[in-house]
Amino acid sequence: MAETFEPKIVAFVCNWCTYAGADLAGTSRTKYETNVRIIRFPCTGRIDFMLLIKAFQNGADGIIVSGCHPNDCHYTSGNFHARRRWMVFKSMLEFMGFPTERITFSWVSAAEGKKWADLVNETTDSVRALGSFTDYKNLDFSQFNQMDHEAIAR
Amino acid sequence: MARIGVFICHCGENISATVDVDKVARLAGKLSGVAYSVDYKYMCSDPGQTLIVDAIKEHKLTGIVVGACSPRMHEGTFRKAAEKAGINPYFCEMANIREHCSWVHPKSDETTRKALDIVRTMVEKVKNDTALYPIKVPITKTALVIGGGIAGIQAALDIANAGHQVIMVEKSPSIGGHMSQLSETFPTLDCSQCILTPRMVEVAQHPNITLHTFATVEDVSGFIGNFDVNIRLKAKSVDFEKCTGCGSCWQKCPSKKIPDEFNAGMSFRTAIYTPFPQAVPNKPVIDRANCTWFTKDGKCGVCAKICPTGAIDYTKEDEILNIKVGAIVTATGFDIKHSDFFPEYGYGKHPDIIDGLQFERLASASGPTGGEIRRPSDGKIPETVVFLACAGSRDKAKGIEYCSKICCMYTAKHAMLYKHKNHHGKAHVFYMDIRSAGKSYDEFVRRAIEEDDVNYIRGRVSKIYEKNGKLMVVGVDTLLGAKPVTIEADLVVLATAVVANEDAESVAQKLHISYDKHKFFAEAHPKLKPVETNTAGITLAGACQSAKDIPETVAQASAAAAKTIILFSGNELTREPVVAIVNRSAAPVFTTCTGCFLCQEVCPYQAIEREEIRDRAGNLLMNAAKVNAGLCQGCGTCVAMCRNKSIDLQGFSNQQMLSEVMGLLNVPFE
Amino acid sequence: MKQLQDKAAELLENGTVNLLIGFSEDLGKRPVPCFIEKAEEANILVFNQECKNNLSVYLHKKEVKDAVKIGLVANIATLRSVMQLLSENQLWSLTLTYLTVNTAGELVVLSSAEELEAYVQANFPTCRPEDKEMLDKLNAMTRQERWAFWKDQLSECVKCYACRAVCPMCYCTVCTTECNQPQWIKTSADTSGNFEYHTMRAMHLGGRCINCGECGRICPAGIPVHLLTAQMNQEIEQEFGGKTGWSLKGGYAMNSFKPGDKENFIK
Amino acid sequence: MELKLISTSDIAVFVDGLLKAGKVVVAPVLKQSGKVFFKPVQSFSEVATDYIQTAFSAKEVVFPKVEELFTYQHNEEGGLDIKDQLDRIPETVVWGLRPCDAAGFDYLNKFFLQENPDVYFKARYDKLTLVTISCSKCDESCFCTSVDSHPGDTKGSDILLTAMEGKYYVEVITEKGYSLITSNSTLFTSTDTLSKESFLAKPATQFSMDEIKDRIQNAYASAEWKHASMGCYSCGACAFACPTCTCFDIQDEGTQDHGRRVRCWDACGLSQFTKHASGHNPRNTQTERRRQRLMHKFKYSVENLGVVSCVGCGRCIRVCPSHLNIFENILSVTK
Amino acid sequence: MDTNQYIPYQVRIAEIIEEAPLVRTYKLEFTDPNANFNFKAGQFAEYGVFGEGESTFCIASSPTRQGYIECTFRSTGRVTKALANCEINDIIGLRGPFGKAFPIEEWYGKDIVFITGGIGLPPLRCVIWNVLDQREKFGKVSIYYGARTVADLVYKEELDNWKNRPDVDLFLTVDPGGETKDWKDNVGFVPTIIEQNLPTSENAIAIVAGPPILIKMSMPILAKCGFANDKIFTTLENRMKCGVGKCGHCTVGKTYVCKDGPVFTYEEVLQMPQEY
Repeated sequence: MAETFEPKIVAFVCNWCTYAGADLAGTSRTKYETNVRIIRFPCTGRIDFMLLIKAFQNGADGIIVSGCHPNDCHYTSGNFHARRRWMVFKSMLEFMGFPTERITFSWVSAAEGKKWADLVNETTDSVRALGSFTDYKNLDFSQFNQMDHEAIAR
Repeated sequence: MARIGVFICHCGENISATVDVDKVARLAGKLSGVAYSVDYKYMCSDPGQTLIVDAIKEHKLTGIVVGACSPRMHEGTFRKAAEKAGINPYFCEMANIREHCSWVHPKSDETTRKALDIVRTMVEKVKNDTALYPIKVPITKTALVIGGGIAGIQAALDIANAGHQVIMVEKSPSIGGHMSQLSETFPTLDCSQCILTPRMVEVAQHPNITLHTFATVEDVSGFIGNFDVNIRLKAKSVDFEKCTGCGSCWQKCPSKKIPDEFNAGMSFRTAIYTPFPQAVPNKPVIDRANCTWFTKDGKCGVCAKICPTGAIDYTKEDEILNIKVGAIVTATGFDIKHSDFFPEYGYGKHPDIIDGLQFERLASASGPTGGEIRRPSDGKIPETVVFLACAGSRDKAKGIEYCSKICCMYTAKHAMLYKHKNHHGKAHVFYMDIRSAGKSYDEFVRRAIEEDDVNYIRGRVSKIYEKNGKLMVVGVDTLLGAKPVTIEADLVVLATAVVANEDAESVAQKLHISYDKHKFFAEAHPKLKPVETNTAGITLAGACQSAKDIPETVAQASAAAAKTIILFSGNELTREPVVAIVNRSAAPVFTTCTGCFLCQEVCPYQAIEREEIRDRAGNLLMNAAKVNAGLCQGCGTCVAMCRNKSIDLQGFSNQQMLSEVMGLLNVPFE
Repeated sequence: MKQLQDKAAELLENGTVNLLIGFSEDLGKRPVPCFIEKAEEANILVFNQECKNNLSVYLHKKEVKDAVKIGLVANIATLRSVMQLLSENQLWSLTLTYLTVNTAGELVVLSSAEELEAYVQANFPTCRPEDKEMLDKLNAMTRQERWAFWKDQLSECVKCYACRAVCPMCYCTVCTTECNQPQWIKTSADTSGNFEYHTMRAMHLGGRCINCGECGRICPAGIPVHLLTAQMNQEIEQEFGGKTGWSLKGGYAMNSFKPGDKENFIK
Repeated sequence: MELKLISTSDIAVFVDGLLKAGKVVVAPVLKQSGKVFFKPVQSFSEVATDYIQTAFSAKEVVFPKVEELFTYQHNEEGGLDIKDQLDRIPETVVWGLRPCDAAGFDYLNKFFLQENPDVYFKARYDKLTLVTISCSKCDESCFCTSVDSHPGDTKGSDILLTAMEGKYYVEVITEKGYSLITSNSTLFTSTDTLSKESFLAKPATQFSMDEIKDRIQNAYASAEWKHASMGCYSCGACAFACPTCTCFDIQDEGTQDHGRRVRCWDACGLSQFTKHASGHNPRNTQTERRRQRLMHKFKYSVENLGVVSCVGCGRCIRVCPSHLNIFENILSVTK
Repeated sequence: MDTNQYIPYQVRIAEIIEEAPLVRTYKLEFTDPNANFNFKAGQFAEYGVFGEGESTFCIASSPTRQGYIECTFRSTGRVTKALANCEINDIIGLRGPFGKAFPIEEWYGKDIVFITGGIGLPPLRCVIWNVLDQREKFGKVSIYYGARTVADLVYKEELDNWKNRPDVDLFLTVDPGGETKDWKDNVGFVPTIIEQNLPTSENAIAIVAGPPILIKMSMPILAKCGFANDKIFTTLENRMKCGVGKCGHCTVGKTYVCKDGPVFTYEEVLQMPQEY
């Protein structure tokens, strides 16, 4: 990769609004940063918080979670439930000292191709500024394996 | 591992201009599980699809990933192709490398790398795809129409004429609804009953329609195609089999001082009554609340004595009728605010301040005054009549922000009717805006103003009070420099706001459909599903959804009928298999569901049911959730809710979504 | 004490309960859970401030379920968890009688869910002061300090799942940690695996946990895991209202919503 | 056996010397939770001195809670490159474990190496030296004297230190131990045999193995098991804290392309331990599971390896959420 | 240094046979030509899909057939499902051989009675071929095999083969209701079929494998025929992880099924706690 750090950002989006919004950004040729990879869900209500953890654990530097604006949910209430879940999840991560600024929540409707592009750019910039997410990676040895590594280092 | 085929589309130049499609195809070919990988100019073209079909057959592919445009564009196309090649269509996934990649990024290695990432992600998903088959739900081809107004009538006739059974439930003793109360109808001024009653009769006589008047819906269970409804048949106290409708009973009935609903309370009816002469069915019922037999236990009994056929039966009780229907048309109609709603206009204490419906009755040939417009207080013909549009509507202070839509038109109609009957009389109309969109609507209003010189004053009326026999209507004329005007009127007609029925909320709850804060029933989608509700199989017709005029109502009713007929067009309903399922396995496990049922609340479609799991001896072993595939729409909110992953969403399963994340982030080798 | 023992004996005698779960003392005079099937054994029962175990956990145990009619000598936390369990449609196969000692020190016998609800609501416990103190302490820290704190704590976790085992709300027959299709949680007890596990557990218990604090008390590595759920409950109560284990009707904050819920964190 | 003395003040010098020599020193460290854990230390100053028993045993040094068996990586030829980590294991000294723990190592040694030798254990064990410190204190959970051991037992240790005022009495038991002190021999002075008794703790003796050995034979059928395990929450705390519990699980972490295979601690008390994929569970109730654990400690391991696999450290009693007491149980089922 | 028993051989799937619903047989070839994998009839192995884990089942081919091994499995859990998703030429992991074998040498000159049902045949198939490949060394060979339905019978061609061999008595059956129109063999549960065609016990060995219920029902009948408990062999299948008597999953009392078994005489089984 280039000498400047390029973050890996995963976007968890709902099929009906944000995914379509991203499609719109495409059809209207709105250019934005290449760092984001989209994973499509039927609804924000479907997004399991474990997936976010897994994403970070497997090397994501930032995450975008986005779906329909309140009241626009294709399934009427999925995003409302999601909203509560995220609110609680976020505060819990904060309590554990997790850098929640690496997660961006947003509502992007099917008509907001521009907003999607802006969202991606802003998120990319902010995560790029935060640098690579190492907190989890550094955890990844039990103390005695850790010890082995120190030994090898010597 | 699976044998997956990857097909990278150039989309002409659309993708290949910025993405190195050849490289993507080449590297994708190296991914574990990928048995074949190729790029082509137009995958969606016939040769492109043939290429896919052949490749699947030749390389015995178990699944395919098409790297092209958005799945929202061509997923269907390629799934068909996959099916054509003999694999389950749900083993086809789209990698969106156009909208989400080539179109939004410049030509660069990065863009190509991203395209490959997207493809790899979908490859991982396909590896975890499972064969899915459309869900079939049997359908009872009988429709329930709730409400016998013009909306219900129209819907019922349309469905019945399409050859399906219809059961109509109407809470009052006769069908016809508000339309039967109207005198003439705008913009053509043809007589309302003249056009309505033939329809009413048609309903009564239609071989496919079963009519239950004086009946209400008790409760509704089940789901699309398979509703189970209990209907309360209120005791009519008259045996319709025997009754000939001769009418001698109500002629003789002693209790004659009951305000007549049909005439908006401006005349009286008897305790045993038919609402109006053209009522359908034209047979009387006893209003037990006002009948001496019931109020003064067993006294009177006149009607029974004189009835020539002995049809009167005081002992009748309410009956509950259970019916099975496949679809429900909700056409429960509306109500209006009455003059007592307006403190500034004297709480409706003054008899000569009336609402629109009352005016309709005054103007109606079948009304209490035989069609002569006489004011209620003293029966004099009013010299000056003031009409107030927007009485209550578009008024935050009164909690009704919305426009009642029909008032502008019927006010113009009323003024016109008055002028036609009293040429020398004066008609004034206070209005905020004239909303006369609609075919030849504005012409109609202009006619009222220009030909029948109705005096339109733009402004609101702040108060009305009585002064030596006159009604002093105090308002402002905002066009002539906002100066106050006071008009001495003999009769004031309030075009009061259209509101939902007072029982709307309970009806909605019985049907499990949602409603807005004004208790109007909510459509599934404001634009694209204006007729459906959130509960599959239940549609809306007429003013129970929002204020509507007759043509709109009829149109929506026919639309609702059409939806129902479409549903009935097959013997079973076929649905996308993207639905949630609760795992089941053999004894001793049965399921990992713990039966906490916390998922039930999150389901917007009441699709999660309880199942009792028993052993051979019939002992209850456990309770477990079960998803009704007929109701589930596949949002997956319950899946994310389920703590121990007992519910999963077909097509977006935990395995699939996690594999996508893993596949995306774990780059094998470059 | 005598009162309690006599009542227990009586209940066993007249067959109101087949099995009574309470506390007795071990050699070290520590109160330990005990299981009594015979009236004459009731005299070993004790009940005091040291009886901390949340005995409602045993109601999920096969050997206990088999007894069907069960008496529970319970502290308020235990009763509160029973409330929560009932609201989650558990314990349906059991007939329960509860014995407890109120603040005035008198024996209270509750023989129906309604009585239980009334008693629990009348004596509803507040967040334990020691927890509150720790929470404030942690919340006052910087993000990095908190991370360091939990990293150090969770590095000691060996995934013995004692926290899960003593939790009345962890009644799933197959826990997410044991789901292996897909494998959500690493089986490894390395620190990241431990973060996963405890995050998951906290998320699943937020809005359900009844703050008995057992998981923290018994952790062999001394990790204050109970703080995670305590924090979440606090959060949830503030934002969405509702108390866990308060009503038989339930009212789980995470499966309901209000259109006006807080969303200032959403762009 | 060599007998030496070292003055208390020189202990720090000795340990820091080991560190300087590039050895990894794992020693008891007091953490903010108030519990003492075995941790790699950088200097003697970190080492806790005043403790009865560590929260967990030192077995993690030879049997880590997570042992990476190997990593695998798909190669372009379609096969996999598989690498184990055996060569990475450093010279390690465990400092300040108790005689019961050392005895635990003695058992682990038999278990892992007698039949089908376990290469991971061996690799770690070969590079390991155990410096044990006799117990001067004990609590009501200690019962080493009931299982053929005592607070000054040398079983399993390479070196046993016994604190006597101002100095430590050093028993050098093995070659490993010897080479350890020769690395810093100036600190040690030779001595004759001294009596440790007066400096050792006196844990209560709950029973003697001799009486148990016979009575345990028929214990399987005892009705007491149900009662003895009723309180068991079926967690793995006792097994994970135990110096001689060796059950483990093998899991893959990663994708089909690349990742690692690890073995991590498992416990026969966990309900899933014996469960078949079909859902059939040979030991379906906690009664059966706890019986298996206790019978293994006191009967099966004797039959299989000739030793009792309980060393009386009492950890299982201390950590048990419901204070189940192993020697109470053993007594009740052998009545 | 001792060999690392946790490092798997890499084997390539050379052939796939769909035996029955969810049941597959794989023919596996070693990628490393000089891998010395010498097994005996009755031993098992750990078959692994990388990233998913390992699963335990017997080696279904006979040691008398060299150069490859075969295994037959039903996909139930995570690993077996992943295995079932494999295609020809995929590489999987293999550890083993593990466990004790059938003491076939001790059976020379004796009659052999095989009793099995459903997916219990694979562990015996290995022995059956082992015996048939040196047919002259043994007396009468009879096989009692049944499955729930005709579809659930595994090794269909081989069953035909055995049926047509004069030197093998094959008693084939399906549970009542499991038969098809053109089913010519017995209908009824295996024990019933044994009752109808009692084997002679003298100088004979019985080998029973299959679902617990089958074993439970067959034992009394064999006893009635006069088979001594130490003349009846069976193979236990407990959950296993390591295969070398360390992980503890398979323990039944003091016995590690993986290293002390999986082959036991009925007498030995009776000595154990009933925890399998």
